[in-house]
Amino acid sequence: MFILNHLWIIIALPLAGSILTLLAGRYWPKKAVNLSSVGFPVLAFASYCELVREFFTLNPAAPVIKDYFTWMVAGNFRVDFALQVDQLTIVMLGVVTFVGMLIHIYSIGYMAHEDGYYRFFAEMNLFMFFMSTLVMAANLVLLFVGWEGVGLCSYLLISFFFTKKSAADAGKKAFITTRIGDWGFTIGILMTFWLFKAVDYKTIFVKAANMPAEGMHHWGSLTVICLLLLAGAIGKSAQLPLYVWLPDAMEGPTPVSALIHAATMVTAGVYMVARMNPFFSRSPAAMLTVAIIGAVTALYAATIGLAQTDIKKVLAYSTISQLGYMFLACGVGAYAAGIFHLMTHAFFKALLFLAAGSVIHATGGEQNMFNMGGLRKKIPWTYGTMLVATLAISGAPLFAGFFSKDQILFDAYAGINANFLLYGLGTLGALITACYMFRLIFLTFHGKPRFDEHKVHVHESPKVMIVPMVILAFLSIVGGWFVLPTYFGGKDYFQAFLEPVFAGSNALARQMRPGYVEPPHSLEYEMAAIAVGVAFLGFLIALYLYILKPNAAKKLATSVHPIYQLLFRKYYVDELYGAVIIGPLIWLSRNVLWKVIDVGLIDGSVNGLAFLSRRVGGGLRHIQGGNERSYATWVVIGAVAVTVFFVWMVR
Amino acid sequence: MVPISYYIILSAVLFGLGVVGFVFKRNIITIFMSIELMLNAVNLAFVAFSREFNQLDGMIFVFFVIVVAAAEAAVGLAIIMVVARNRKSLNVEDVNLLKF
Amino acid sequence: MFPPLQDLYRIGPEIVLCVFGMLIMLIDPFVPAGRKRSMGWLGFAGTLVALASLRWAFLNRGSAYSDLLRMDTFSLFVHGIVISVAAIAILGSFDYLDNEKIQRGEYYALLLFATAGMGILAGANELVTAFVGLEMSSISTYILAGFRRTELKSNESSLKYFLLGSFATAFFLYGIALTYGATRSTRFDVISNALSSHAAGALLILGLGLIFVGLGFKVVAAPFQIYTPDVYEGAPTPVTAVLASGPKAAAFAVMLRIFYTAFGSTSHIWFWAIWVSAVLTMCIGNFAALVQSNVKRLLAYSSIAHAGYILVAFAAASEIGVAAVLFYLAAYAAMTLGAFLIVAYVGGTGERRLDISDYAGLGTSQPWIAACFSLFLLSLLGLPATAGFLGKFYAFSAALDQRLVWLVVIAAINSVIGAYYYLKVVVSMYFWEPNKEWAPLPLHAPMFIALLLTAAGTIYLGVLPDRVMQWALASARSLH
Amino acid sequence: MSVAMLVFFACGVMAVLGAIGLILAREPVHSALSLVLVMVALAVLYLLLGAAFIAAIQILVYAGAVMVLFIFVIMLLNAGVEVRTNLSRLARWVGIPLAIVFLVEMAYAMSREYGARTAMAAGGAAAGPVPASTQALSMKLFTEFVLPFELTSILILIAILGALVLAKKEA
Amino acid sequence: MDGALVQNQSYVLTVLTFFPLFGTFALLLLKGDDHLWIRRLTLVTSIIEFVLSLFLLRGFDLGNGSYQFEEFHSWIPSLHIHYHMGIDGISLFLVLLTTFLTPLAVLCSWNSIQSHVKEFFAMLLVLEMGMVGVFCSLDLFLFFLFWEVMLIPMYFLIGIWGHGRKIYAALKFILYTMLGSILMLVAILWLYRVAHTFDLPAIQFMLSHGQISLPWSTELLMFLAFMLAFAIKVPLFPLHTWLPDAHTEAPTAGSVILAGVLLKMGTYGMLRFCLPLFPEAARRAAPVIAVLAIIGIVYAALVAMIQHDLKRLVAYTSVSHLGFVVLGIFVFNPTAMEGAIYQMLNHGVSTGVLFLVCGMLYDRRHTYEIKEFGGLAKPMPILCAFFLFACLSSLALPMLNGFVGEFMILIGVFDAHHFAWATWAATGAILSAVYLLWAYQRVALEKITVEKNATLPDASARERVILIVASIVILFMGIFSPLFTHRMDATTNALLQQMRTTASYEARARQSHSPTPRVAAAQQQNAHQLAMRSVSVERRAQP
Repeated sequence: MFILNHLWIIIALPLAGSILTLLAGRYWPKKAVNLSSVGFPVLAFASYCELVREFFTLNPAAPVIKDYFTWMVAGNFRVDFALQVDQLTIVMLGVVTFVGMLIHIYSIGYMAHEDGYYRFFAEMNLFMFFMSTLVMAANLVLLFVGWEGVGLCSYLLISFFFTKKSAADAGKKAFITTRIGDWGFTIGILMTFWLFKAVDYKTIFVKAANMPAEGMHHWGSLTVICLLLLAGAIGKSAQLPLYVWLPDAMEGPTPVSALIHAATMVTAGVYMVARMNPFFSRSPAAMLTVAIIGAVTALYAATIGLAQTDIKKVLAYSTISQLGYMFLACGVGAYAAGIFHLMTHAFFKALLFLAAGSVIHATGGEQNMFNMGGLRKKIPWTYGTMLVATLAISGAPLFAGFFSKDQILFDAYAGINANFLLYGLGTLGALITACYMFRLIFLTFHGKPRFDEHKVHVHESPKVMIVPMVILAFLSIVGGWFVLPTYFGGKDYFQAFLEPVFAGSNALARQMRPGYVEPPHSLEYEMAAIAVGVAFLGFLIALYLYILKPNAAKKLATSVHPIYQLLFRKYYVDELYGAVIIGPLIWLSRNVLWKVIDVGLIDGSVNGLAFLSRRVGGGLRHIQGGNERSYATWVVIGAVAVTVFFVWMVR
Repeated sequence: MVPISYYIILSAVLFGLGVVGFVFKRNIITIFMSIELMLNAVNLAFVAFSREFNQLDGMIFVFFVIVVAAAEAAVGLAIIMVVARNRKSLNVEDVNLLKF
Repeated sequence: MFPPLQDLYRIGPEIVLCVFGMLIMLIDPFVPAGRKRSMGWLGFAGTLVALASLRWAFLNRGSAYSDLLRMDTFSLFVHGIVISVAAIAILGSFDYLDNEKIQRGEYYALLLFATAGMGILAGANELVTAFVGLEMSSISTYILAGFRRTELKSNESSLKYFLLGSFATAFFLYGIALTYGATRSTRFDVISNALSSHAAGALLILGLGLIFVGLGFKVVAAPFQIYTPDVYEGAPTPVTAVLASGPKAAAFAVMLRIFYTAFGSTSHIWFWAIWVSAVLTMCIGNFAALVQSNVKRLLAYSSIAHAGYILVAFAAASEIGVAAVLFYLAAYAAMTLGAFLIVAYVGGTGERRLDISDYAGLGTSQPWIAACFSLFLLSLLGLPATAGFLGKFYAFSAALDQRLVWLVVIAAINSVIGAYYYLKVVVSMYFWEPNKEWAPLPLHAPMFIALLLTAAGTIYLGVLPDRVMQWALASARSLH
Repeated sequence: MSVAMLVFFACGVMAVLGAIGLILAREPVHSALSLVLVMVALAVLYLLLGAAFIAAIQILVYAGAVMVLFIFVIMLLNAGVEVRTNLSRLARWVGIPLAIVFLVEMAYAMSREYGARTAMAAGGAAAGPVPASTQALSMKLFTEFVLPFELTSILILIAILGALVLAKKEA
Repeated sequence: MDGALVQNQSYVLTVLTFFPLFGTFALLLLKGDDHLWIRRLTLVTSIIEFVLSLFLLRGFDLGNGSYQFEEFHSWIPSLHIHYHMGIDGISLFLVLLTTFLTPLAVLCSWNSIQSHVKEFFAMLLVLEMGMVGVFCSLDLFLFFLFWEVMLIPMYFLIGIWGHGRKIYAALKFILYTMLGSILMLVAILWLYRVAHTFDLPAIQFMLSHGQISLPWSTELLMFLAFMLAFAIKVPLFPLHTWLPDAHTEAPTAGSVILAGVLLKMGTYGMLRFCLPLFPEAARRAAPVIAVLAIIGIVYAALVAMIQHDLKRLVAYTSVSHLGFVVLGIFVFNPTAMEGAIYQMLNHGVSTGVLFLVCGMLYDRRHTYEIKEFGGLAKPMPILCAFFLFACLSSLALPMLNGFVGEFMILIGVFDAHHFAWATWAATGAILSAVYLLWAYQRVALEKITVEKNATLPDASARERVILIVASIVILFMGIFSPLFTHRMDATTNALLQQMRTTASYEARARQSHSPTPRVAAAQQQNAHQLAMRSVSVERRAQP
């Protein structure tokens, strides 16, 4: 039980790697940097494996909590630096350490020629540290630590090429936008403490469990807390309306996009909602909000994905929409399904990004799909793996994505908090997903090359990049097979594994819906069939538009130009925010607060006072006119005044 | 038999006239004269009071006042002479180097 | 019949001062023009002896000359101030008089006589005696103000001082007359008895009013402060230093005696006069000083302002109030004397460098002088750990003790306004670029000692004020 | 209407007229002479009040010494006609009126306060137990008031010094 | 004999306070042009001072909520003024902060000060003496003395070694502050009139034992008088306009000290005087003050956002951050209060670093104009890294010091049921991210716009030492906060307890037609001795 007793090792390893690389990296040769910066994540993963082994041998019902030191204590407020491991953590930590490790390896090849090599790896390691802290935290505040920490790393890595203004802007945008969400998160934590006088999961969950569930229409403090926490989740997981930072985040190096903005960080929101399920499940209103936001985002982002030309942007929007599915899942109470999709998505979306990166790498930095095409032959490995990932995400049978998405849609349709409208949105989203993903494949790999083959000599990526992709591709296929048995009436191993975490919520949900009856088993197949059909339909559309009638797409774009523009310009949301929030705020600050109030009013009055008193002085000095007779007059004035006053006093 | 009050009122009037003169006159010497006038008014008051109280103190005071007045006159006139010599003018309103 | 010997001890300081004054007068004609400084040293010796004679005076405290004069702790305290002022002023005058080519024995003699007059003023227990003492000090200061005969400004200052001074004196005198008429006496105790037996009639109050006019003029209480800036600016700077510290202290002393001991029971009447006058004095002094660019004149205005602060303590009309006034007088004497002496020193021959801009860069060219001057200015400003602050502190607390909150608040705000112009001088000394044609002046021993003494006094009163405060309190007690 | 009364009024009126003359006269000499007039009138009043000695020194010191000094200076500086400049608006519009107000106020206050008192001053030396004889006066002066007396001597000394310092021609 | 009343006199604080003066005198002995030794001597002095101050930590008694290391001598008996020094959990760390920042200030002005070097460092040491004195003095008179005296060196630092409109800034700084403190002086005197002593513990004792009581109106007025002085110092909106000017024109060391320590004196004063002496007034005025503080947080952040002068920007951030502190103080909740005290320290360090970085940039380019910079991360990665680090600590990134204080404050505010306040204050966190990251981007990121920036040297060894030390402290305070807060617990609890008892006594006194101060004073003649005695008695009672 070594690791289980020394959980800190898991977070300490990447931290050590980060510090080491940061301090020594600039003086080391590349090899040494690789060793330290990739070695530590590998060790972390190794210790994770050991952890899993120990965890299964022990198989605890309650979370294993290790309390290290008191971080904050003041008055009745106390926060410990405490780590915990439970089933949910195991899953998340697996994704983080494993995918993280792979992407580190991949980066060796991908970043080979960038300067600031060591800086990149130091920051990546740091990210691993914070992400592990996030998922292993045993209380809200420590969770917040990881939460902000990954935000920081995302900021640093997005603006990795900081000499590019767009990159710097994107980094800042990412940090600030998520901060807006974190504002809600913070207040949520404050309120939690105010309500329960504690912030560690153990206590607050117990106390929350003793609280009655709140109604849909009369909200209690729990609902408020949930909505506030949700704000944080929305910011982190790029849901409506705070999703705007994620597409821009693609300014960062592709491995970053893969690790942070696809596999791990952006899913933190989902994790948090799942982690806080004892709260959420007691607040139908909050649940519904989560579900709606998820579903709408899923569809909304997908539509935008249709019209993007930048390969990474497409993936970014697809990430947003996939996260939407996860929220939808949590919203309808299918936390396990959400987490499941989170995991599978981590695999195939990471793979997609890595493959895209490989493509970009191959075409020498080209990102516009309309300048690609026909790469199929030249970079077969990339093509193959990416195809697998695409099939996975669009939900082709037996691929990982198929199972997870299917579960979500199933729960949305027939689950305990089923809602047909949400289901409809989700399904539509699935269709569009398939459509834009295959659009991406076709544009990139099929058809005629749309670039000058003499200038750009396309080449397959090195092994160090291919291998991780292959591994991920493998997982994108088999990653979902945990649930295979359910289709043959077997049990859902994944759900079963996570049961200890969500048991309370599920039970509560049941007693809140007494009349709920399990849907017939046959429904499974119908739903699956619909899902597959929808996905295939999407595939066909893409096929028609981009292979069979190569210029149909353009015609369509021109015929429904306004819509196309709307999608292409991402519904003008950035412009909207700029015009409605940022612009006015800056104008207000500069021209009203500073120029008028600060300089004009406050400081003006101060200086005015000084000026006034000098003027008074200037006036008073003229009493001293230098004329003796006037002086005599003053004496007489004084004499008269005094005498009159005195005589009056004695009267 | 003259009521003391008459004397006092007279002295008050003289004193007031002295004040008026001090403000009214321009010629430094005459301004100084009106000060002398005021002092005389004071003397009258002293004498009258001492008479009323059948005391001698008042008269002693008069004696002192006169001496002081003499001394003041000596110094004052000296000052006036210096000023007049350096300025070629006796009008007090011309003496306005120092102001504001 | 013949006054007892103690009486001579009790006016010992005055005797000493006058004797030395006359000595100077006698020896002066036989001293060659070049060696007149020796007269100054003689005068200085006189002040020292006078200070020493205070010891005997102290040992034989009591009333002298059929109670016309009182040598009590109060009087001793004021004596201490005025005589020290004279001593330091003499030290500070040597170089000045040499530069101005007016190094004459009469100067020192007059200074001593004036000081004697102030001493009388401090001890007087009877109005006419006070009047004579007042005249002694005033007349000699009239002359001293005009000591630079060839200088028009000096003449003018002397003339204005003389005319207005004697004008005010006439009021004072008429006030005495009326008081005499009302109470059949001019002795303070008799007056206070008369007042305690039956209420004050219009005549007496009128007299008090006129006395206030006369003394208000001497202590530069508004609206009788009017002459101050001109006179101070025109007079030779060392004389200005004396004017600002010595006569003011003496006048305040006699004012205290008259108002507290003689007219104590009418305080409800004169309180308001003092109150209004205090406010006016402070405001006029400070505001008008804001726009001054001539340092000498600026300090003149500041002295008006400080008279205002003293009046605040005066208005308290309590024992502590009296003590506060005395302490303030001592503190103010130290710092203002120092400040004016430095103005005299920097002014150079013919008082050419009086403008603030002339002080530019003094911090670099003559750091010690600048440091000294800043010390005095900051003390005038009322910075803690300096005499000025303790003075204000004591004065304000005395006033607050009588719940004069608003008066104190006004005074406090005024003191901040004052900060501006004092700092303006500091600014020019340290922050401005030194003006080129500045030649550092030689600093000779006497002036150096004078500055050292004043600076030491300023710091001493600021850091270890307790002993002096105890004295002041004892003096205040000795009034009743 | 007794003789004393007549004398008082005669002298009083003379004094007041003299004072007014002092103010109104443009020629300094005239002012000086009218001041002398006032002093003489006052001397008579002193006599009327039985203060012979005072009356004497009034004539000797004041009308004699002091006024002579004045006239001497006037002649020396041959002070011309007074020019009634009005550079000080304050003095013109406030000072003079207020001074007159002050005059009235004082006179009024005195009459008011003194209307009550009906003390009478006897004419000549006949009245009062304490005769204002020179001897008595000097007795008092040299015993009770010896200190101020001595001080006046210093004062004179100062005056001499002053005259010396200010008026002496540069060597 | 008063001295006997304080058990086991200690002289640590006196030594600590006046040690810098020795350095000053030693400096005066050196030749003016011997710059190197002047610097070395100053540095050594300040470091020794810091080491000395560390001994406070050893002797400090955690459980004791009252004053420690006390020293008590009679000074001006005729005014009941004493030389009374002592510290508690509040002032302990402020003293340490002062002694910690001074060496940094010395180091950062190592080369940047070239004229009047001797005077500069002398001033710096005098300043340190004043600051330590302010935090250590327990006698109102003594406190006021240090409070005012400290202005002068600062005034000269700005006026002589500043730049731009330095004279205007210096005058503005000193006049503003004096105007504030003069009314406090009046209030102090009034307090003396009531209590007949300037001794803070004695007055506190009398108040909390009902020996004296202030009528409500008086208490409010006095509270306001004190508050004005402190609010200007903090500075609390809308009294803050002196700060940007002073900061912008001051030399780096000046800004560091100004932001690091001087501003804290305002908040310190609130804790030390306003709350214990006038609890009722504080309680009733709290809403207004808190709202002002919150306005300050948001307003200053917005104004900071659009500054084009880097230093001015940082100056405005101080206003914003100290808004948090004031808010934390005026909810009277232990968590918030400790958070506030902690935040004082944090702000001192992190804003100090920000100003140090500004200074280093200024040394290289002689301007603070942001648009003059840009892309600096290329030529000077290390400097920019530390700059970013300071920004992060200042925008309250968890695990850095800023977060701990801010979060404690927010928790406390919310826990005291001031939901709206907490919510509004929390927006400060967003805005701080906005202005700091934007500023960082414009300075360090993007392309190099001014070509001479391309060749700027990176942080020198000296600068690295400064930055590393400070950054380590930032990190340390971010992780091991209990080491600090434990030492504050007793004091904060005692303070709040005292507020309650005092308030209750006054309430009782007011019900029973409270005696006017005059009477109250008369009732217990020489209340001072009495109080001191009883204070000492209860001290003996303590184990």
